[in-house]
Amino acid sequence: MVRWLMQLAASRVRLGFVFTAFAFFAIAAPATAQDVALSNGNTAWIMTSTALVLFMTLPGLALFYGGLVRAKNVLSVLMHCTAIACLASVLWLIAVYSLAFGNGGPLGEWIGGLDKFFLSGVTVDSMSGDIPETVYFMFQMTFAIITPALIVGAYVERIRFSAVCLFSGAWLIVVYAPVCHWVWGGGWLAGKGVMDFAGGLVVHVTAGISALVVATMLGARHGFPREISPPHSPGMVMTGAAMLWVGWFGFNAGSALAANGSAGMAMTVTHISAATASLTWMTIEWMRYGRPSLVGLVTGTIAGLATITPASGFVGPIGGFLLGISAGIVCFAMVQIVKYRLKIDDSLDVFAVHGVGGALGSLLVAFFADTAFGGRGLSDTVTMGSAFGVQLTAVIVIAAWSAIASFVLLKIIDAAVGLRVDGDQEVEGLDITAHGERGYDI
Amino acid sequence: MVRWLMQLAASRVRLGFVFTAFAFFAIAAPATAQDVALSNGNTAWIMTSTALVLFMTLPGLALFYGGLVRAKNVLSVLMHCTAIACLASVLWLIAVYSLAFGNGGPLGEWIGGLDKFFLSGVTVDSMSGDIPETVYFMFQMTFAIITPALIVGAYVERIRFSAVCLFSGAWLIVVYAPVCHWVWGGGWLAGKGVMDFAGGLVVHVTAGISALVVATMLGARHGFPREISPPHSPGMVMTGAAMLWVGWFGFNAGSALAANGSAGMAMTVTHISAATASLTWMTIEWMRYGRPSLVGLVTGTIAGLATITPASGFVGPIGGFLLGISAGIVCFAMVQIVKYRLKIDDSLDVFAVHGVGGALGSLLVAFFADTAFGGRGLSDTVTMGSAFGVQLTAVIVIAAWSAIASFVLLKIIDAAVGLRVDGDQEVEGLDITAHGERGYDI
Amino acid sequence: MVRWLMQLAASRVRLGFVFTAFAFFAIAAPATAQDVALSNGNTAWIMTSTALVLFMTLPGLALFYGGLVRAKNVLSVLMHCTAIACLASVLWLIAVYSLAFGNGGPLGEWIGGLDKFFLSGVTVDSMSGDIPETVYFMFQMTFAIITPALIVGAYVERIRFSAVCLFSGAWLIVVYAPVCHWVWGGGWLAGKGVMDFAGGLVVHVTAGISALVVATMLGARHGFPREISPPHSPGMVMTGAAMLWVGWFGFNAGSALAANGSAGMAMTVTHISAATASLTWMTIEWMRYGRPSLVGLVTGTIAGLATITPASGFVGPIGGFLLGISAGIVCFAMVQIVKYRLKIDDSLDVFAVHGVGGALGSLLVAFFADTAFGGRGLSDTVTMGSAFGVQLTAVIVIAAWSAIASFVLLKIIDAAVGLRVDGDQEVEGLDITAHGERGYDI
Amino acid sequence: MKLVIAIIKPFKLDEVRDALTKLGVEGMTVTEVKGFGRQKGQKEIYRGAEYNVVFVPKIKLEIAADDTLADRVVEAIQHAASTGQIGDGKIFVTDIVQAVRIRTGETGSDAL
Amino acid sequence: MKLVIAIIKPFKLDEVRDALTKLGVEGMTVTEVKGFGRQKGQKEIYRGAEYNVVFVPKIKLEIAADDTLADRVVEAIQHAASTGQIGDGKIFVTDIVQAVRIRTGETGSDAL
Amino acid sequence: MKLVIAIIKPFKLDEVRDALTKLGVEGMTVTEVKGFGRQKGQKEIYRGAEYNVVFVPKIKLEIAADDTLADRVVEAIQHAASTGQIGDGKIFVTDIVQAVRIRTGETGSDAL
Ligand SMILES: Nc1ncnc2c1ncn2[C@@H]1O[C@H](COP(=O)(O)OP(=O)(O)O)[C@@H](O)[C@H]1O
Ligand SMILES: Nc1ncnc2c1ncn2[C@@H]1O[C@H](COP(=O)(O)OP(=O)(O)O)[C@@H](O)[C@H]1O
Ligand SMILES: Nc1ncnc2c1ncn2[C@@H]1O[C@H](COP(=O)(O)OP(=O)(O)O)[C@@H](O)[C@H]1O
Repeated sequence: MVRWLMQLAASRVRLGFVFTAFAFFAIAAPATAQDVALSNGNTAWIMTSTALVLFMTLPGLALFYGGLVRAKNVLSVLMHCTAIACLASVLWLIAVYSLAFGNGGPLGEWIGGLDKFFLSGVTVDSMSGDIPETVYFMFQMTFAIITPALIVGAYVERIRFSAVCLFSGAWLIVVYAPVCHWVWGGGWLAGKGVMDFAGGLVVHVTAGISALVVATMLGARHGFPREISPPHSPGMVMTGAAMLWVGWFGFNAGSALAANGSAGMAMTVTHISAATASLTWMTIEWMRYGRPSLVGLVTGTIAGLATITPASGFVGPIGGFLLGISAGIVCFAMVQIVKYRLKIDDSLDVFAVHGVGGALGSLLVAFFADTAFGGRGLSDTVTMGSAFGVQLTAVIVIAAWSAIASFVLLKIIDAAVGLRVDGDQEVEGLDITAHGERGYDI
Repeated sequence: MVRWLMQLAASRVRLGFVFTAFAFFAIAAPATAQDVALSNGNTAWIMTSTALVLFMTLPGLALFYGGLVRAKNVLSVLMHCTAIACLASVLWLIAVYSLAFGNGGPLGEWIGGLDKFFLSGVTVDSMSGDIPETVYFMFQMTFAIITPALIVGAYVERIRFSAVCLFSGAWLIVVYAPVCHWVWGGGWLAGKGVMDFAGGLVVHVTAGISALVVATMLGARHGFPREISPPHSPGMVMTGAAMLWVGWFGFNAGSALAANGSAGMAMTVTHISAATASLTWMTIEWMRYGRPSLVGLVTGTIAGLATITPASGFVGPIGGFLLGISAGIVCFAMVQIVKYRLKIDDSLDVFAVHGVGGALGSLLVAFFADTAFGGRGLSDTVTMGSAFGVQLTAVIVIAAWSAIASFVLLKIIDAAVGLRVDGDQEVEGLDITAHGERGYDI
Repeated sequence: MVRWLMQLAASRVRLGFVFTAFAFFAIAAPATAQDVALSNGNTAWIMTSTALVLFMTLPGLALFYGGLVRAKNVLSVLMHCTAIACLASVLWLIAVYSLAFGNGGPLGEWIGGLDKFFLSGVTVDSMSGDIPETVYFMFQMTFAIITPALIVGAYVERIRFSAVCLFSGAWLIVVYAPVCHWVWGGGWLAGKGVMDFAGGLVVHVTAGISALVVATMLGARHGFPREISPPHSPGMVMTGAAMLWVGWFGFNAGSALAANGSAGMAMTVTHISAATASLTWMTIEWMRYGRPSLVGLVTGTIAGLATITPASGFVGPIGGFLLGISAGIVCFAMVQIVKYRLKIDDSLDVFAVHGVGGALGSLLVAFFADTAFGGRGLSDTVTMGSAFGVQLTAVIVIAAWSAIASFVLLKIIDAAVGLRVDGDQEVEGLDITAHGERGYDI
Repeated sequence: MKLVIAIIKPFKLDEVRDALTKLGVEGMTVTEVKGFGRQKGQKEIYRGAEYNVVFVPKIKLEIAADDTLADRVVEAIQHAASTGQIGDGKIFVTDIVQAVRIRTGETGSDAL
Repeated sequence: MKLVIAIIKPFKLDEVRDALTKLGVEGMTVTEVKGFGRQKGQKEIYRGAEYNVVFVPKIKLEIAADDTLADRVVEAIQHAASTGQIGDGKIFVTDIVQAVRIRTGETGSDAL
Repeated sequence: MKLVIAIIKPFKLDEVRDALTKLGVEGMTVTEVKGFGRQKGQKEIYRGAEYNVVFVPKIKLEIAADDTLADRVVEAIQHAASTGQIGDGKIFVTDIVQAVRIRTGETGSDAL
């Protein structure tokens, strides 16, 4: 019977309802599932994926972002990423896991409950599908770590550290927890059959939109856009990007919650999209400026990875290939538009790369999931059109909620502690003024 | 039958006797267990954990330590860590594995035998529980690599390279092999039911105490404490710490020797302790100095990880949380005490962070393992008090043995080749004088 | 029945025919094997291995090579490695996987077919043995990524970026695809029972020989050999080497295509060879120059890893130990010979370390696989002598084909776009002139 | 002709450059240096331990200028670089006996 | 005695050193500096965005030489470092009133 | 007033600073430079291959001092920095025509 349920879950993956199903298990399992046989193989893979996704933030994203700023601010960026990781972990334990995946009772369409406060009731034997619930808890936690850390790219080189801590913590509760619940925790979007295999909506759209809001409210860096110095260490950027790439195997293939064909295909399309987007970005730079750059190449990588993320469990190799090309072209264009048309100093292009990439993938999956495009097949009950409608609704609502909530949070925090350091501190650099350290003493 | 044995072993985990049981298998299995079914899932996880724990040393710990010294000594630190890793691997193959886990015959309470010299008798089919013995051999080897490498932090910037090699090799045989045997290899402490899930005693107490001895005998660095330069690369420190954190999932969750709920819970409490200790350390710095530093934040991480290590298989999430807070407070205080009261130049705080953290966790586990503190439960035959007695005995005896043996070894090595480079070499830096290389040519 | 086939395959590992068998499965399975039960544990391990091997190139090899060049060329090296990884991934999807592992029909002894163009016919359910075919595809892809990236070391600091792209792409099709097919894809060498567990021939001999050819045709760097500056960042070299070491666990133990005793033994001998070769190289330097260097130590590591690679599934711990010593001695000597006798500027010693190491291991495996040397046993139908004959044939033919094909490709590319940048660009550095970036702005 | 050598705080570089550009100075050379002086070095705290950083990061500017311009250069730097706090730095002026523009071989004032 | 200070393009260092060695110059001191001048900084492009790199990497050479040699040193540098393109750099000459070799305490020309 | 420029071996920096502090020197500026001279560069060996490192790491000190103090500064440096081995470095002295303390605008000796 259990096996039959598992197979049902597995087959529903292809129907695009996987997360509904898993969310169901996540909630229902611990109460009833002492009889679900633990799969050592799947558990091994999800623990490995957990390590890989943590590695994406620490040190992957930290180095990726740290290399893009000036030498006088490199440590502050590493500090932001690390402190956010710690804070998110503790909040996840205390309440955010429960709000995202707990039992929300009558509010269950909108938010989980507090029944799993401090993992209460979860023991060594609690199961979530055929893996231990602790492993599911940890795997999901790594997503809650990287999402607020992605926003760091919007506010580097000028934000107060106390504002980073307050905003990231509050944002997790007010934005991440509910959106995660809607999509993966059995909430209203899950009920509509929304497709978000590994976080195009939950991670990239939320972070990307919030990044745009914080960049706007904080204001541009001194000298933006003409007198900003270039990335102080493209090699560090590439190192971080490479770690993100490798870690993303855990992010996307781990989201199958099993070591099986679904995970294997997710890994394949993820990799193909990353490679294709990188080459696309490189080609654009080569044609336009005559010189392809390392920073450009790996920015393409990240764009390709963000874009495939929501689609990675639904599309086939050709879908991955086409998503990669789209990611390269669209994200490249958006970087220019945000910086030069909108004149917003979203400093490390969080919105243009993650927000736009995540939204793009979330929309295009409605088509590329179809077998006509080599996809793994839409559910029998939906068409490309109706699926697109659901995806579009999800993008709009999630973007709106992320924007509004971030705006309100930032207003409050600005009033409380102030968002921005003073001018002298900004010019001297956050490393020495906020943390009392210097990046390089060589 | 085999399955029944496995389940027995698994259930005994919760009774706090896991290592006795595993040690029993490790010794008994290869001879009799051709009929134990290999678990691919558990094997996958332990091979992954092996990679993760090797990654902790190479390059994790090497970068963590390398960033903390001055630029003129960075390569020497990387060299120490790498050379120790190589040396420990070869010695592990030749004799140390056998001394730790082999059959000691009449001396079995104190030391293993030489029956597994050069892995003799171990084939592709040899099993250790439900994983291949080669995998068990490799996993345990990575612990034997990192333990002497931890001591590096005590003697950086002034030790002779030949002394590093001689001391580390001899120390593995004289300190690591017996202590590992006592606790994990079926020796006298295992017989007493000592709890050390992943190496609070075997790894952190041995390394921490030996570090204090070597720092004392070697003497302080020129200019200590007032004229020592600050860490030359806090970013490198953070990168290494992040790798240690990720790798520690293999260290602690791998010590379950299976991909199951026990591993999942170990991973959870490990992570929570790391995050909590980091935030604790950050908060102390923020309150005391007005500026939280990156080096401080990640030192807290390592303190939290070292402290949870012995307890990671026995406590629950709340235990992890409380251990993390204790780690942050106690280790922070000890750093000051060692440097400013005791005036010992344990340069990178090996004793204060690892030794104290490991001892702290080894003692507190007697309480936090109890269900009263949300733990996984003490054995029926022990009370918190009696468990504490065993833990305290273990800490004292292991600390004493580590101190005495290290002292004797260092005396011999000092007489043979000298421990310390001459003053000019120290001022010019070990990179160029001992290894003929310079760290940065940029 | 399936289980019986699996066991047969497993047992044949010990007979030295593993790749013939696997190749057979790889080709035959997807058509017929809907009934092969998927092993979650093995799938978990091969997905993990895929991540590990990608990590070897990105950022492992990139950092290893990047630290060895001068600061003005560091980004170009990272760029080469990353761009090659992207290019190889896309080509692998389009055609190279199919050419290596597809059905070649009447040409099947020499090359696969195009039946798997763009993974056509491969679905979520396609199997390759007891793992999904997508996972096999991805695992093998990471080998196709690192092989042309290894050649980078021969042409750094003077090659045109367009030549890098053209050469690497064409080389994959003309050299890698057929050689891979001969050895692992069921081609003529597989038929002869050639032993190459993880790529001594397919990866290291092809890359090493091609490196020698490209270094010769490109000519030496300005100032070679007397006025070349030393590695600009030995710490970066060590970091990359450490990542290569850890990743190599996936390379060699992953090549068992299962998480079992064969994988465990492969991991063991791989590690032992790496450690032994490192110590050997260090000892030679210490004796000859009085100062063991970090770059030397980790070069030994890579030599030991390359040398054990072909043998890792066939030899025992003693074989690993002896291969490690041979690797250290022989590769050390060859570095001198190539640079000072042959006066070829194979800049980062690709031939001397990888080519020679891979060939050495490929030849010595004929002896060390024998139980007389503690090996896992040669097939009943061969003797050490006859096995050596097959290995020697393979080395010679593969070396010849790599050399000839590389020569022709380079001639064509030289005529088309030119291989070498002009003198001013070389002196100013490729980072700024070819990519418009500077490595360090600190 | 004079060579004006100024040691300033790093974060004042942009302001000083702007001030000099306004004076018509068309070139200068910048070096990262470490200063030792009354400003006794920042105290950096690592793991709760205070480190006396004896040497403080500074920027050294070298500007060759005609005798007439030199005085105004000195004055402009002094104004732009001053924060009124210890460690603001020094300006030293030395004589240049010859100046050459490498590209053209021009000498004297034409070389600047 | 003179101190010849030359700001040159980094990739010209080897050629200049060779030229000076031929003249019999036995020592020099090299500093990595950043230049600001007519050469308005390379435009670096990151993610499609142009960055004005105001300061261009340069090499500063300092060579102490006897008065007689100094002129030839200036000339040799000017020839070896010139590419004819903007940003080739400058040479400034100042007077040295005393020179000492630390090792021996020799002074004047003997110190060089 | 004089500007004393000294090129010394890096590991002698602390001793020289101590010696100067004893003389009453209250400030100095330090630059990391590379030296070319009789000391023909350390031979570094990588992978068994010898690299001639033509340029040797050195430290350049600049100390502005009154004419009276300057001689003692030179002497103190020469003593503290000497090891008797080739490559110990040089001291050059040039004239300063004006000195200004940026913080206060003081000039001349008061600026030091
Ligand atoms: N006598 C000196 N010679 C050369 N440089 C000096 C001298 N005194 C000070 N400096 C430089 O000027 C900087 C500022 O000097 P300091 O005494 O700290 O403050 P202030 O200039 O405000 O009196 C120092 O860091 C050092 O670089
Ligand atoms: N007045 C000056 N004082 C000091 N250095 C200068 C001055 N003018 C130029 N330089 C240095 O010379 C370099 C080259 O000058 P620039 O004006 O760009 O080109 P050119 O020398 O060909 O006229 C600058 O980068 C700067 O380092
Ligand atoms: N003519 C010179 N001009 C400027 N700097 C010099 C000159 N000669 C030597 N130097 C500097 O002094 C350092 C030491 O000189 P060197 O000839 O090697 O030894 P020594 O000073 O013992 O004779 C050199 O590395 C260089 O930095």
